[in-house]
Amino acid sequence: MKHLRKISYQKPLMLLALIVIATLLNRSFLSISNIISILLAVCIYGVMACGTIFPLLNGGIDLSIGSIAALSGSVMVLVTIHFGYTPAGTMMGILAGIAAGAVCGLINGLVSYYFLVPSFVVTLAMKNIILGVAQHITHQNTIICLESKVMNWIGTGKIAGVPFLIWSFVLMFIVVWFVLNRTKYGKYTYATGGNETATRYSGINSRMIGISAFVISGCTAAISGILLSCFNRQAVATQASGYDGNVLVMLVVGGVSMAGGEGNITGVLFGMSLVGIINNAMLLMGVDSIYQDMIQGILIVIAVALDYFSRKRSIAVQTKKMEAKAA
Amino acid sequence: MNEEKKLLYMKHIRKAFPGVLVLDDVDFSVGYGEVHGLMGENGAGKSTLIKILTGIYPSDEGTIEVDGKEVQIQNKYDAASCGISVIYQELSLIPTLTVIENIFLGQELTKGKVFLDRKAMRKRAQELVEKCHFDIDLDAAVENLSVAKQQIVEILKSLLFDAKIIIMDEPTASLNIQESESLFEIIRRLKAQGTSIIYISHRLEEIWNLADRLTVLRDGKVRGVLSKEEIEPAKVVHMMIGKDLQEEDSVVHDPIAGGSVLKIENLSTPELLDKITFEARGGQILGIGGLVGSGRTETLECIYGLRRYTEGKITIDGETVADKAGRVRKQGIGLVPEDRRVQGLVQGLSVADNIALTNYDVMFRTSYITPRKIVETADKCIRQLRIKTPDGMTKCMNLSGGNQQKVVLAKWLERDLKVLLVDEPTVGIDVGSKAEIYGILRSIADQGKVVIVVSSDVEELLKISDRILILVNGKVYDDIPNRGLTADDLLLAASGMSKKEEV
Amino acid sequence: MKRSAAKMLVGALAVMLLFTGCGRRGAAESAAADTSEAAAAVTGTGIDLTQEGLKIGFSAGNMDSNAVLWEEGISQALSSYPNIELTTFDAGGSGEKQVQQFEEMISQGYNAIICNALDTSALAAVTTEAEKEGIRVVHMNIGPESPHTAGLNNSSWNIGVMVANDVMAKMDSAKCVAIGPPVSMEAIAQGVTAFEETLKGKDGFEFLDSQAGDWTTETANKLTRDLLTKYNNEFDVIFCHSDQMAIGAAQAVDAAGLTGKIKIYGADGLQEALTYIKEGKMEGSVYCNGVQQGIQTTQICLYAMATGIDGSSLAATPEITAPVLIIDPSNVDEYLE
Amino acid sequence: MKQSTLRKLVSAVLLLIFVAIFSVMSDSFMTWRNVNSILREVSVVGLLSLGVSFVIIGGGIDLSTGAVLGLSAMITSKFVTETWIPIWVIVLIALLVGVLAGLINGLLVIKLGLSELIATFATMYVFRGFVYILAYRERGRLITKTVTDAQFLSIGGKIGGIYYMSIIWLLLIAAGYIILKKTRFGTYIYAIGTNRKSAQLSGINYEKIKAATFVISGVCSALAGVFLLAWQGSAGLNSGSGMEFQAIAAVAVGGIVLSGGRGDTIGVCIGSLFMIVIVNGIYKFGLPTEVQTIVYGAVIIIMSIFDAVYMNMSRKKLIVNKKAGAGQEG
Repeated sequence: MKHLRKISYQKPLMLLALIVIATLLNRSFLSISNIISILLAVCIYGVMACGTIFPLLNGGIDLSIGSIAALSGSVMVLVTIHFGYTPAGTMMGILAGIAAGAVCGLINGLVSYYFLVPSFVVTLAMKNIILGVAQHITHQNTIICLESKVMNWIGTGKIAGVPFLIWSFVLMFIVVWFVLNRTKYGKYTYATGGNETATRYSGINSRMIGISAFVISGCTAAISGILLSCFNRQAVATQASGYDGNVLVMLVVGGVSMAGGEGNITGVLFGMSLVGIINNAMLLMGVDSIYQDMIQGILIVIAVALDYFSRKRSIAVQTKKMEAKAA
Repeated sequence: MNEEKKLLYMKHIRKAFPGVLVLDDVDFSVGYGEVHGLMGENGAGKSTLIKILTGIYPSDEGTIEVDGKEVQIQNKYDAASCGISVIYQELSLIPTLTVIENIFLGQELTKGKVFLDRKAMRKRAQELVEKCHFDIDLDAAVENLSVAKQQIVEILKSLLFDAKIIIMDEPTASLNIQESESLFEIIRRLKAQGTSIIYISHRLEEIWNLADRLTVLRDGKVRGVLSKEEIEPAKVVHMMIGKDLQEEDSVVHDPIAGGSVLKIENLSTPELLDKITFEARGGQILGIGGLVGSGRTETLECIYGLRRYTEGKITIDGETVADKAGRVRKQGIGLVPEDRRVQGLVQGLSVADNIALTNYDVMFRTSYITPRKIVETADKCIRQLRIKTPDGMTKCMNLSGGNQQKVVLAKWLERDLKVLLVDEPTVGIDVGSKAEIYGILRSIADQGKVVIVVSSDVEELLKISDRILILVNGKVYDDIPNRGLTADDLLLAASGMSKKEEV
Repeated sequence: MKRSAAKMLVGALAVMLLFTGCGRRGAAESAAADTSEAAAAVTGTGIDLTQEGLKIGFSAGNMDSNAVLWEEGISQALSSYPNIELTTFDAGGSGEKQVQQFEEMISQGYNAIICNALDTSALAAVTTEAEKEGIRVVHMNIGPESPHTAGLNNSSWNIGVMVANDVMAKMDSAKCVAIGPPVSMEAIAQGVTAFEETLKGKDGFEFLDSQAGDWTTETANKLTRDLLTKYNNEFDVIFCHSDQMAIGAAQAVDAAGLTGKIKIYGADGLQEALTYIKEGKMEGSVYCNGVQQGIQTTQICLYAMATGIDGSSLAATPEITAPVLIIDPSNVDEYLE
Repeated sequence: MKQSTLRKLVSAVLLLIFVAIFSVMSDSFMTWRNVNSILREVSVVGLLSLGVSFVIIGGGIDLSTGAVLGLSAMITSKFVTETWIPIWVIVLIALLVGVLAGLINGLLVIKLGLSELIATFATMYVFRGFVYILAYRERGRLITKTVTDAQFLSIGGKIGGIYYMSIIWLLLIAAGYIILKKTRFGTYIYAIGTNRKSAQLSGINYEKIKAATFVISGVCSALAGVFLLAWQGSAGLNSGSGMEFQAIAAVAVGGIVLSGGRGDTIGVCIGSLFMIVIVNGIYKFGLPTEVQTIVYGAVIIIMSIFDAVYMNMSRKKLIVNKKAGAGQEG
């Protein structure tokens, strides 16, 4: 019995429209270098989104990913400098950074699930706490690190003309797609997000699924913080501060529902490219910086509303069919 | 059939959804102060008829007459103005508001249009409570009330705008025998005061001792209107499912040699259970009866590892049962929970995903899974249990009660279980599917597996169980084979007055 | 009487600053000493600087690397006054928070406030209130219009003008773009306007575009990549309002293989910018010795505290323009640690 | 004693304990001037909390309050400096802006089906964009101007030593309590907060009530904008940004459950005072700036953990005696 996976054509159409408008207004929009520039600008958001989809699918939210990225970036740079910029030192730095992210994620998870505090409040509070810790270890300075060859390669290295950062997003995307769609953990995540009680009654430790979701979100936030520090060849406590909002927008625009249990990682591709294209197109079209935030807000509304109407129509069709059969 | 004027007439009601005729020329009438039963399989058009009466759906054709006057009911307010009110199965109350606030929700008494007149509301509520001798604390928050008390709030709500007709949809579904008894008392009192009741239920004995008249629907047509004397079980069932339900003789099956054995020794929990000890053998269906709150569900939850127990030993074939749900499942113990909508299924996921949820460890050795195998397994179960669903990909929320329960059963049939615990298997399920579910449970038992069924439906217990365990207030009261037991034996035992004391 | 007092104060301070210049600390202390007698008679309500329990507050709009240098300078200047306690308030980029912190310092009876203002007009009321309470207020960078003790004016305006002049000195024609501060940091955005207006009308020079950054390196990098695409690499100068952003621009230009072809200017004179200048990836950075500025401001404060000048009674805030210079490949070794 | 009153009493006592600690630790805390400046500061964030608490009780959330505050401050500042319109008309216009902002949020949530979080996140960008568009321009550059109209600045003045703003805020807290507890509209807000279907089944116009909560939030944010302008004399370009999260944190600390249907404005009052007193108190100890952010976050978590554990414990107690109750009955 072949089952047709219903693909909604709204999202690709909207992207296409934007691309056409932008190209008409500035021929060089479609040039290879500009496309790579757009991808480079959003790929770090993408890496973060690949991790933060897990808490969202569990019906929670993670506002602390920006601060975690700053903390992990700083930890990585400090450890690298401590080990004298050697490649091994940088590896140690990267591991330390990811460990820091995992710890923050674990705290988010434990407090949300053992103390039943809404994850919005927990991660909002942790955002401040982690920012304070990051400022403390960097003494509010910018720590530069130009000599680490590994960092420079990660930050600016290219494979087949495409920066390594974009490849790291592609790799992360494939891994997360595989986990969500082709592993038990992925299925358990969707089940816990849809109905936590029913999952527990099916003998699955839904609390562990929830806590591990925050640990994954913490780790990917750490990885994106490290990539950012390699790209900038420096670390500062206020880097990636606005990231949690944009990543949330990309996920929701990509069809991930705030209530949990719904949405797929493929939606992030649409969310990322939409945000990336809007910002790039606005600059190429000479839109004054003053209006850029506002236009982004309006386009987010349009994208999410389109998604809502297409889903509403498909549900209406399905329920009619069921009603006819049942009644 | 006396032809004196009736309170409500629904004539030639016709309603069709694209491709299906849901109500075909239905006539339905309710007299003044009459309790009118309405029965029919899920999908017989029962709920659609009620939705037309309460203005949620417009009818394609047909007229509604209330108190002799023809009325147009487009929405809830028209229904309310005609004195029609509904108590749905999942009650529509606001948990964080108090009883009074809930009673007057949508119809508050106000001082000058804006401010609430709490004193006047309290007085009016007190009046209603006294009139019907309810025992309820008007200031308690509804979330802290038992289901029975919440139902009283719903009834008060209808009486508030002196409803002439109160429609009750499966009111006793989550009530124990005592609470059902007091509800019937209330219904009789309302009848005496001249309020008519439309009583929808699957439990024939309730209809039998309450209803003055009964309308039976099947496939959108009225199959007959019976007066009180004409209501007999076999006839009604025939009208409902169009064929006779073969009356299995309730033969008592003995445990099959070599079947698995579940032993529970003095299981106790701090708040309720007290040294529960019993044994269940493969091949037999052990029914557990008793009142709500007597500890039946808690016992199942302890066995399945969802609830901590301070002392007691549970073993399956000699091997002690773990206390974590995940490991218990691997030891071959499954639970069909009480509330299938909230505990049984993930409504947003498809039938295939739900069935696979408990079987990933069986279906796939590594953590890698393939959607193809999930869909294949689902199709197998759908065919095996004859689940009515277009395909495996349909979301569970679109299925009827009976089909959802079958999906929950399918979740466990895939595994080679040793023990299947079932909590209220057929609540809110039509008679046809009920019979199928009993068949499924029997076939599981016949394979030498232990089947334990908790049920508040005395008829059900008598029909399917080979041995019956009665719990009273967390203690094992009686453990008797189901030979020649009758409904009142169980009722007496459940309330702790067994025959032995009487003699 | 008031007008002359202001003139005298300005005279004294100017004299003091002539000696300090950039980098030579020693002269500053001696200059402060001989001018204090001349102005001591101004109001006579001065505080004895060795008195116990004196408090100075440093209100930073944003604890960025620049503010850290100022803080370093202030604490160095106070090293010879152990009895004076320094507290730093970070407004974290929020104008309201800075006002609240200002009121906090007033209510705690601080003796002097050194401030790097975010929203100048929002601080106008509290600055006057502080001065009335006898608290000496010195604004670094740009201060509110309401008169106060002193304003150390290395305002962004000068930075913009200086970079424009440097560009005109080194090149006979150039197309320029700028990456400015976030849209909401209007006070600091003067630099970009100054840069634009200095170039306007000069033949051969054209100001193409200005984009609002967010002080981060990665955003400046993205904006530069997009500007390169927009004008397909046909511009010669990028002026960034901070070294952080200049480094981002330099990295983007480097990645596009145009290093050397495009001159990149930053501001603040941070060490890593100097290394970029040394490597030829950046053309120059407007250097204002943060630590030195901190020291100068504190000395003006101490001087005002000692002489008890009531800032609010002055006709206008005495402006002290701290010398600012451009570090480019020619003098980078002098400042690179 | 009802569970919620007990809960509020406990957090009020905790607040007094902190106040006692701070006044002992530093003598400048308990001075009249400091208390007054705290009360004035609370009135701005407290107004945002009051507005957003209506939306939260109604089962939603509003991230655009900070931007609405900035927009209302900018519009008021432009009207005061550049037109002769009487002050009370200008304030009215500002409140109308708040109403409009609330309607837009309500429209997006109800008609376009956006989740509250994303709808108000998007409108936050849009309203902030309007602040930039309406800002003063000088030589093509945005600048801020000081408002010097004495009559307008009198709004920021004092009467009997207490600021008008604080008095008006406390009055609005009381008004909010009355609306929630004493009017039909208030009961409907609780109703839609917990169970949308039941509310609709009882004939409550879900959409009208939901839109009304957003309008209330918009009006409160607009009024907060007017107060901020009167207090600081200038409408900064990013004034109010970040305050929306402060307001939500204050509401959470005040014991109002984010899932809706519970809590009242007394909790909002205590929560807002709590946050400002803590922040103000931290300054007293002259802690380094990063420690301040850590303490701010820690307070939110500790209070919410206390709240969740308390709520859980009392619910467990209820279930146990409910079961016992049912047992006796059965």
